[in-house]
Amino acid sequence: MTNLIQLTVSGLSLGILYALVAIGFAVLLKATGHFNMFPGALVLLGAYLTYQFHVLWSLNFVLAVALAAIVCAALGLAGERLLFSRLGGKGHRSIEHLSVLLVSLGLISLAQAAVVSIWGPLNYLIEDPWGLSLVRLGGVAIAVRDIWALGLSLALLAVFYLVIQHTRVGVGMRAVASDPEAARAQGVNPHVISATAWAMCSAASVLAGMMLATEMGGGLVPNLDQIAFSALPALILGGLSSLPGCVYGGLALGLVQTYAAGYAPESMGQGFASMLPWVVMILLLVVKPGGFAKTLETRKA
Amino acid sequence: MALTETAPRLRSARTEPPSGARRRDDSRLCRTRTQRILLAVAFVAIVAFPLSVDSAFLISLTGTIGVFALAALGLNILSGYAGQISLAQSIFVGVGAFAGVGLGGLAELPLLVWLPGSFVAGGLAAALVAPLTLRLKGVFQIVLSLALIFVGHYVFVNLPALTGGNGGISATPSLSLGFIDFGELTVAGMRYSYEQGLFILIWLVLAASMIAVVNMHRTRFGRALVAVREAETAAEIAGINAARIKVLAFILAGAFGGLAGGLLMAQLRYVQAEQFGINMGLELLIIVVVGGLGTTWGPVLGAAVISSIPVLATQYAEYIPFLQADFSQDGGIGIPVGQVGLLIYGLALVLVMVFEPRGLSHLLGAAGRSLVRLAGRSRTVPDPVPAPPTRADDRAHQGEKA
Amino acid sequence: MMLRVEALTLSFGGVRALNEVGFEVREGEFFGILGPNGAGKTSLFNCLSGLVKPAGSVTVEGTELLGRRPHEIAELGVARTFQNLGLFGSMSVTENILVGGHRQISGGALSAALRWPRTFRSERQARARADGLVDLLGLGAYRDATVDTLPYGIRKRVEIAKAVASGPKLLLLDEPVAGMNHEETDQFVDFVLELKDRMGLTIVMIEHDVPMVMRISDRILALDFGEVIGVGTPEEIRHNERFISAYLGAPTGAGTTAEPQLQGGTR
Amino acid sequence: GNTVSPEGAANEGPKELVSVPGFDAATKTITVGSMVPVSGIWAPAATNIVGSEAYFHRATQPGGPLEGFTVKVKNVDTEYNPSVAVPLYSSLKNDVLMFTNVLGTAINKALLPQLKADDMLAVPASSDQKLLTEPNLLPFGPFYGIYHTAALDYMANDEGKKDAVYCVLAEDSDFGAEVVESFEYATEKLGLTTGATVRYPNTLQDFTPQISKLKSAGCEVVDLGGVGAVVQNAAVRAVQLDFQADWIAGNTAYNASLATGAAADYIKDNVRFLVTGTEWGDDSAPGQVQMEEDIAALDPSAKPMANSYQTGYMAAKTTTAVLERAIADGDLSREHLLEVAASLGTVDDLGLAGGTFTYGASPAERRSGSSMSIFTVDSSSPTGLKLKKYGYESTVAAEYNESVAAK
Amino acid sequence: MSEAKAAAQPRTDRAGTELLAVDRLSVSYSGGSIVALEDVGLTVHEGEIVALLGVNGAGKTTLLRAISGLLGMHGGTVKGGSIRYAGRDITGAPSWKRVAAGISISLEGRRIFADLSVADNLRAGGYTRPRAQTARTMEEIYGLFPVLGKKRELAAGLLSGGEQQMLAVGRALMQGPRLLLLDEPSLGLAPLIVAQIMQMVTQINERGCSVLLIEQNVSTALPVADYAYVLESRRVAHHGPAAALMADDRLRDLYLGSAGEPVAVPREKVLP
Ligand SMILES: Nc1ncnc2c1ncn2[C@@H]1O[C@H](COP(=O)(O)OP(=O)(O)OP(=O)(O)O)[C@@H](O)[C@H]1O
Ligand SMILES: Nc1ncnc2c1ncn2[C@@H]1O[C@H](COP(=O)(O)OP(=O)(O)OP(=O)(O)O)[C@@H](O)[C@H]1O
Ligand SMILES: [Mg+2]
Ligand SMILES: [Mg+2]
Repeated sequence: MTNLIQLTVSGLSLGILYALVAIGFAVLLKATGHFNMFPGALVLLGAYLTYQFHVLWSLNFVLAVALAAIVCAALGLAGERLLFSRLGGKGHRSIEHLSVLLVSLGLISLAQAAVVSIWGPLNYLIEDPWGLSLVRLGGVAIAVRDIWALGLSLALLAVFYLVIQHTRVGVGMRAVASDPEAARAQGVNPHVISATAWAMCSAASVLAGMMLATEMGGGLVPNLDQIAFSALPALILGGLSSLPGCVYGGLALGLVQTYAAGYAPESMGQGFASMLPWVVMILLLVVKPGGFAKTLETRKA
Repeated sequence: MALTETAPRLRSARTEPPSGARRRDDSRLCRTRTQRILLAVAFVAIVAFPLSVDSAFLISLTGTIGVFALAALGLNILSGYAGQISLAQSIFVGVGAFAGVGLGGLAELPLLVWLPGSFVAGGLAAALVAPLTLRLKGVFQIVLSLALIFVGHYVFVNLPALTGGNGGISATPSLSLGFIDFGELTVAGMRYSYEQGLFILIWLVLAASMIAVVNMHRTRFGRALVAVREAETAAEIAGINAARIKVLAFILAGAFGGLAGGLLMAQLRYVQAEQFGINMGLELLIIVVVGGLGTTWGPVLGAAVISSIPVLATQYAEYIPFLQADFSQDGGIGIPVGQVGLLIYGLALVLVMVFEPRGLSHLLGAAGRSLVRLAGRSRTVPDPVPAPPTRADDRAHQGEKA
Repeated sequence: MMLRVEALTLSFGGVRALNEVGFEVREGEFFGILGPNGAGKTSLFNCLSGLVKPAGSVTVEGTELLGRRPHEIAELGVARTFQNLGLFGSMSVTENILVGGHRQISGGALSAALRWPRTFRSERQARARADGLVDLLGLGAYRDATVDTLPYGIRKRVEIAKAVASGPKLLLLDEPVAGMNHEETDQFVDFVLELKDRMGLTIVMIEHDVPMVMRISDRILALDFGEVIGVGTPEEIRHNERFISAYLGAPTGAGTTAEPQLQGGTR
Repeated sequence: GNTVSPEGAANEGPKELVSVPGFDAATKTITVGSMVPVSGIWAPAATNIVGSEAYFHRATQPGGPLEGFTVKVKNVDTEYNPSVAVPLYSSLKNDVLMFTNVLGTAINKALLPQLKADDMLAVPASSDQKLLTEPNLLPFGPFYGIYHTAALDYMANDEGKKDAVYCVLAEDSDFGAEVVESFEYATEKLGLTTGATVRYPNTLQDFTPQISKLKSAGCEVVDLGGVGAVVQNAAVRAVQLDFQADWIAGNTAYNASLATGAAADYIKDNVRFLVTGTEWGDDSAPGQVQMEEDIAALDPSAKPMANSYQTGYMAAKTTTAVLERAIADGDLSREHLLEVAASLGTVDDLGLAGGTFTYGASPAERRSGSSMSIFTVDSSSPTGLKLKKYGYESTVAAEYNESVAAK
Repeated sequence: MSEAKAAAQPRTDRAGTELLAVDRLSVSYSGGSIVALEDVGLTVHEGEIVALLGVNGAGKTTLLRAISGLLGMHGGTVKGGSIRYAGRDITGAPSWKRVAAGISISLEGRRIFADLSVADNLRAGGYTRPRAQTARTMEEIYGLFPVLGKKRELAAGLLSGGEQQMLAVGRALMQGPRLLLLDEPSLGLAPLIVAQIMQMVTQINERGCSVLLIEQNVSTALPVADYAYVLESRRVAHHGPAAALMADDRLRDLYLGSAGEPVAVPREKVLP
């Protein structure tokens, strides 16, 4: 029983980070209509920048994270203005999607290369304030870092939710994603929309990156961007662009993976636990091709 | 006022061709004599090239390019023509490679069995998963393809008898067709090494595959693929069974991937599950895109550039500024050579997508045409490649478009 | 009987887009459909072409269409155009028409890959037919132009050529002249009538251009709120009270000009 | 001389050497290839290039075994990717005499068919036992199983944990499988009580499920078969779950940040690292002092590193032993290099690689030493590793060495 | 009707002050290779309804794109001339500034946000206004097009073609515009709704909103318009008071299609 609770705690804390990364994707998808993998690079860069600011330049930890988030938002926005926004209108819509996907993957390559060139390939620690501090409840030990991860993520989500539901920006985002020209015709300033979207995306990604780079999270390694791929089932389980959906999806993903690692028998073969979320996702897609989101029917003619 | 005058200046460059000399027949393989001659030259070159270059490096590199071009050729059917994005082509390459290991390596069957076996295995694997992708679009499709990579990897490492598990497996398949053995080829008294013979085999297979794909693309099946990509409902209304067409595209993509896998296995003589992961899947997609989606030559051009860059960068690192050929922990400023591949993939992608989304194939085609024009030939040169997706000038009437 | 529709009912989550619709179209007829916006006209076409799953019965020359997939219906010789165009943007005009002729060409992937002579003969014949259509529609100047770059009016013509290319017996046209001016509309009428004669087509056409519909239709179906409010000759529909109030908003005089009354309706 | 060969070949210089690919007789320049993953997660291991260059530098100095020659090392970045490595190999093979330092099991396996086809000799920087008897490969140092059997022996006998419950935590890979195999051998031989065998995917970061399993199996000593940041990740969860056990880990699981993180105390108290050789600055092994001198001579700013320098150093030394013999024989052809490799006799490890490596008269007779050193992490040590015991000789490890080689 | 054929410069003897003044505007697409407008001049006075007529491809939509600042989205650029709105030069201003200044646009081809609900489409239409104000306008629009009110939570892409057109017009009204630009609002609408929209145009015009109305269907546009321009191959060919244009026989022949005289279609006797 304790074991189950312990695994649940661990699954949730992993899951919330998946959720954060998925939210980074979802916000961009909502605001631009394109599936952009660049948040993966922001996870990576956010963690390394935190290291740079906090460990190498000795800035206060919170300040370092905030600065990293700002730099990442600026990078994202620069990418949007210089690259992504120029990919539109160059052909069929599906080719536009492919362009954005591939350019963002190209940028992840660049980010990876840059990280190794600047900081080198060794493992580092970002000297986070939590270290190994624990809260023990009965037989269950919860890392303080996990509590913060959960709390900060939920707070961030609440803010995002308010912004999207209760400011005009939300409608503007969806309008731009649906039809950029028509959105402009309504007076939507796409620069404001993309700046907001990238700020949100960067906040979520950097928070996730920082949490992953803590000692409890596994430390700072040059392949942190891989989490971007691992979080994708969360995005799909949650139904692409709904923020609460991302949270459910992320938590479900974290739990499935952790339970599988904890309980799956050896006979399931090598790598079963890390593959299981993908199988769950495939099954879901077979049953409900639109994910668990409220699916909008589309009309064919 | 005649109907044809309603769009006055729109197409000023194009005039109604004289009724006698009109319309080109796109279904023909070679539209001009020049093209026919070029085709013949290409075949001679495939046989003559390996002997004329003495560099093992060049043979190995061009062999790799051929293999990747073949896998990309398959992916191009799916992503370029049918518009379905897949990062999972590497899995079918893997299936073909391991099928090759099983048939050609472990069972020691002849080339005529194991190579078609790789093709069939790739196609079968694709047929198995094709129904999954049918109902999915856009992001869902991309993510599903990622899922296939992970599931595929799981399957590979858990079939150690065939794949060697995580550790990989060696195989030395026969390259003999009975009357000729590409492994020890002798043509006109000249002896070819294993690598040289394999080069010929790879490029002959690639050439034959390209011709087959061109034939398909320019006829009913190819048009149907593109039509389904552009407007699925409209295509169905025209009598096209979209589901069938998509499954077929998937199977063909997998089969050519498998074929490439078989040849890769013959080239490396050692394959490992890890190789057929996301990196190769991405590389193949990048090849297709950088080369030019939905173009005939795109996969070859893309492979030539993308697959050779990391290798060339390492080979010639010392001559490239800012590169660190050697690694030591504080070896000064410089980009580690191994990162160059990543950097160039990234840059190539970004540049191509922003400046010429139609890819190298189009760039080269345009350059070629202007060269020909410079050479003073007034006859209009036909497009060397089937029309790639062009810019949508007017998306006005898209609303609920089928 | 070319087309027989019986008790056709289509609902979307409680809303009935079509309710017990029934009518018949005779072979060789030019059949017009009129009705206010949202009356269910396009939905009716969607039923006929297999895009939605209604209840009821639709038969073409005695063959039931409901339950068949769109491409199977196309195989039976039913072709349609879309209100908002269903063209393949990156393909040339000729290629679009060739796709339209899909069902008349033989050969699949394998036979094409192997350059099977029969397949390629069929290809060549299809191209000749497509060329004929291009000329017939005055699209010669645009033969190899990418459809996306064409003005709206030209695209509408390509859309029609594409539908005709399949050699249908029943042709469904959804607002073919919307966005065309009077002159182009006249040309369209000429063209479509000639085509009908030459190919022995049966045509069903949705259009809001009332005078035009009245002028060329043999019979007209009037729909409102998914229900049939009248079927008959143009003369009968012209005097159908329900049609007049639903569609034109006021009782009309003898003339029925294109000019709608400017006083607001109550719908 | 640094090399002791059966014939005791004197250092008299070459007789009538002719130019071959990779050797220029006019300038007496030898070119050897080196294939390392400069990029990717294996990049830290690529620092062994420094060790390799340091030894070649020494070897070509006056008095060195290759005096009068110049050795050029062509390093290329494999990215730890066989598809990259194979063409790179082809690009090098006509320019090099042989390969020194081919890093990584997968890369060695990928190159093996090519090496065979080309009669090429390579020194692998991988301790995979399957590479031991390949005629085209010339390994040095103990294979992974020896490390782990020695460690178990040490725990049971030297640290008095004979009655503890022993478990193994190994990654899902061939490497992990080798560790598990040696674990099973050693625990049986030593008559130890075993608990659980737990596996993990090598990308795993959160070890909660694995640690829970170990804990509930009542494990007291855990044999860790992994690479990369695994110790760190396992340790934080062990602390969280209050799992008090002794851990043993091989050289592949060490990284420099272990001594400084929040889990450093746990790691320091609970984890023993098995590495060959000795600690930085220590003179228990004669080679250590010499290697430090050589590195400083080449690059005074080089940072102390555990394990990787000595791997490169030993790879170069092994390469040099072959070259020296071949030069003495006056034949640098590939075929002859293979002949030399097949009957190299012994190569002294200077205390750096588990003892003198006996190559014998044929590949089947190859045996490494099985002398291990036990370390703990300590941030005050320059490399982060502090020596606990130098040169532990395990009988079980020696037996295991024999039993594997006999297969 | 001589003034209709006068130079492209508009006369100044119209009521009200100039709200929109397009002066010698030239526009080209695709980096200059396609010229779509040349030296076009047009004014809309405060309180006027101005009709803009012309055959397919004449450049009407292009002119509207230039006024609304959306040319860039289509690879078009202003090559010369200027656009003034309410006394300020807006030739290079971004579209959102123009909208904020009171120019509202209903685009050609509906361009509704297909995956947003009807209500969200309208909300997006009121993007530049405070929420409180838009709520009232929204109810007015539901009153004008009851069918939209009934389907306010439906995804807009599920509406019928005509309903979408109503939504597009309604969305443009959400702005509370000072100048309303309508591009073929009657496309695909039943005569009754066309009449209704025209009536609505006059109504909001009476409330002080100026309108620039592009129509293919001349007979619907001219009766409500005060003034009209006719574009013909990239230039203003005629302009004058709407009533005068209606009275011009020759113009009526050309654009109203008065008689059913069949035009020869070039065709060969090749049958599919
Ligand atoms: N994005 C574009 N790129 C290139 N040419 C264009 C583009 N948009 C319009 N054109 C061309 O500019 C000219 C004017 O087009 P415009 O759309 O303004 O005409 P219009 O008067 O609105 O016609 P319609 O009545 O068909 O809507 C046409 O020849 C058209 O083909
Ligand atoms: N998938 C759907 N879900 C909900 N309602 C739908 C759906 N498809 C159509 N409708 C509704 O059904 C009604 C009929 O639509 P339809 O497109 O058939 O009208 P129409 O007669 O073609 O109108 P128009 O002349 O405006 O094109 C409309 O009110 C539309 O909103
Ligand atoms: Mg309709
Ligand atoms: Mg227009």
